[in-house]
Amino acid sequence: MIKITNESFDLETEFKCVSSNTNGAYSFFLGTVRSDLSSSNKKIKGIYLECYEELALVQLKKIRSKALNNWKLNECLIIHRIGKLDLGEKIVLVITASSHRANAIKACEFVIDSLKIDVAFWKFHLLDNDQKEMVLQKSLDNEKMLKWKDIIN
Amino acid sequence: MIKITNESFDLETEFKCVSSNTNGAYSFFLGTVRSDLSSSNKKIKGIYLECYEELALVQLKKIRSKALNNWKLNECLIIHRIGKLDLGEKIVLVITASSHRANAIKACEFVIDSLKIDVAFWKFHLLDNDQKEMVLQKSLDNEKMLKWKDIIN
Amino acid sequence: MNITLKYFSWIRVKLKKSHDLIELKQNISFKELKNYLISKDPVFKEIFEDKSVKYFLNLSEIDDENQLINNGDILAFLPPVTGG
Amino acid sequence: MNITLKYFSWIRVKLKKSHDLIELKQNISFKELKNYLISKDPVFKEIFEDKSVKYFLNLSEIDDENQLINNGDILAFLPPVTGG
Repeated sequence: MIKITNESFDLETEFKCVSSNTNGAYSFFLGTVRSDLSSSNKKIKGIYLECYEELALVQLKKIRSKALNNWKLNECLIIHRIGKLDLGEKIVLVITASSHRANAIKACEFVIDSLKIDVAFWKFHLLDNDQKEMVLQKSLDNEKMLKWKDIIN
Repeated sequence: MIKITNESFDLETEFKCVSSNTNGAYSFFLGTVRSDLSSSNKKIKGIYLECYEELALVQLKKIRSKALNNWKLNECLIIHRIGKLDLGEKIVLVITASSHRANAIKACEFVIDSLKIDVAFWKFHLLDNDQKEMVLQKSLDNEKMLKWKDIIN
Repeated sequence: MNITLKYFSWIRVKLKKSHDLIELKQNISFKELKNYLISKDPVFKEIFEDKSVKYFLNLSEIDDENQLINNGDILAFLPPVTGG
Repeated sequence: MNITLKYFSWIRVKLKKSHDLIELKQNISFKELKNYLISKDPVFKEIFEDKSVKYFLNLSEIDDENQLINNGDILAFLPPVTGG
């Protein structure tokens, strides 16, 4: 289950989509719009998310397959918002479902780490004067991803 | 926020309890009643959760404090059910909230790993004939907990 | 003096009760209490021989057999936990 | 032949458009296309010199400069991604 959408989502509803009696453990990662500072140290008003949707869907499918296979998951759901988002709004949700917790937790971390550096989304801060400021990729995110190279085929 | 309850809970409602614009990352662990087999290889009907509530609250508070301090969390919510639960029902929810994802994810894993071996809950399988079968502690859970000893004060 | 014993999991099942209120003439140590309980009911021997059982006095784990038990204290018998 | 160019993030902002439809007389390699684009608009020089930009032809990343581009192909310009 992969969704790219400009609408918000309800956690209980999304959980029900992956819920089953064969699962005992679910790991969720939820990213939201944090009250951040712009490069000129002013509070942002929100964010804008740009996406190359056709490519992002292909990339998310690949990441999801890797997670399902490597950690023997029963399910994996990924939702990513696009467009204009206010402070506090949900950006991304990953849910992994497994019989036991260790696999669900590791797989969920892998999916969000991968998504951060391998999927065609771009974030902009929305500033007071309606201007957009590009958010830069974090080198830490790239380094974090290297950890997975030995684990994932 | 710590709750021990015999009622189910809604994920979106619980998320709202810890939600704030200062958080950008939330990690959830949700444990549910898995369709498991009894020691005599028969399908269980559900589980029964026994609890020493006064002690469990003290133990959960300690775990929560360690998580908050060690990973600089903004929030940490723990809910644990007690009593009789059907297959598929929610047992336990942990939500950790942080500015950045790495801390939220690690802290959430620490909380559920600790809860499994340090808090006064006992699980019983409910069998067809209304009998209860005690669930044994997993040695794997104890081993997993040892990993944290070097990290946590 | 009175102390409360609380039993959980298989110990509760084995003893067929969740708690006991016992009366003693004077303060005793945890070690003395163990001997006293075994003398009253030999099933306590089995419990005390199980090294996986933990004992909590007023919500704090007992780490010294000589710890004194006082009037009003609550002593809980905890088999390995299995929550989550 | 016709090919579509898609621009994202700072490249879209810099070029002030999200895509281009360009007409070419014959199939060319990615390398030849780069030179062609630079000859038309020097801002492409800056883009192609930025080693962090990735190029996707029909949703697959280009890993060989000599890869041929065909009629109807879609070539996307991707700065480092920042989703999640």
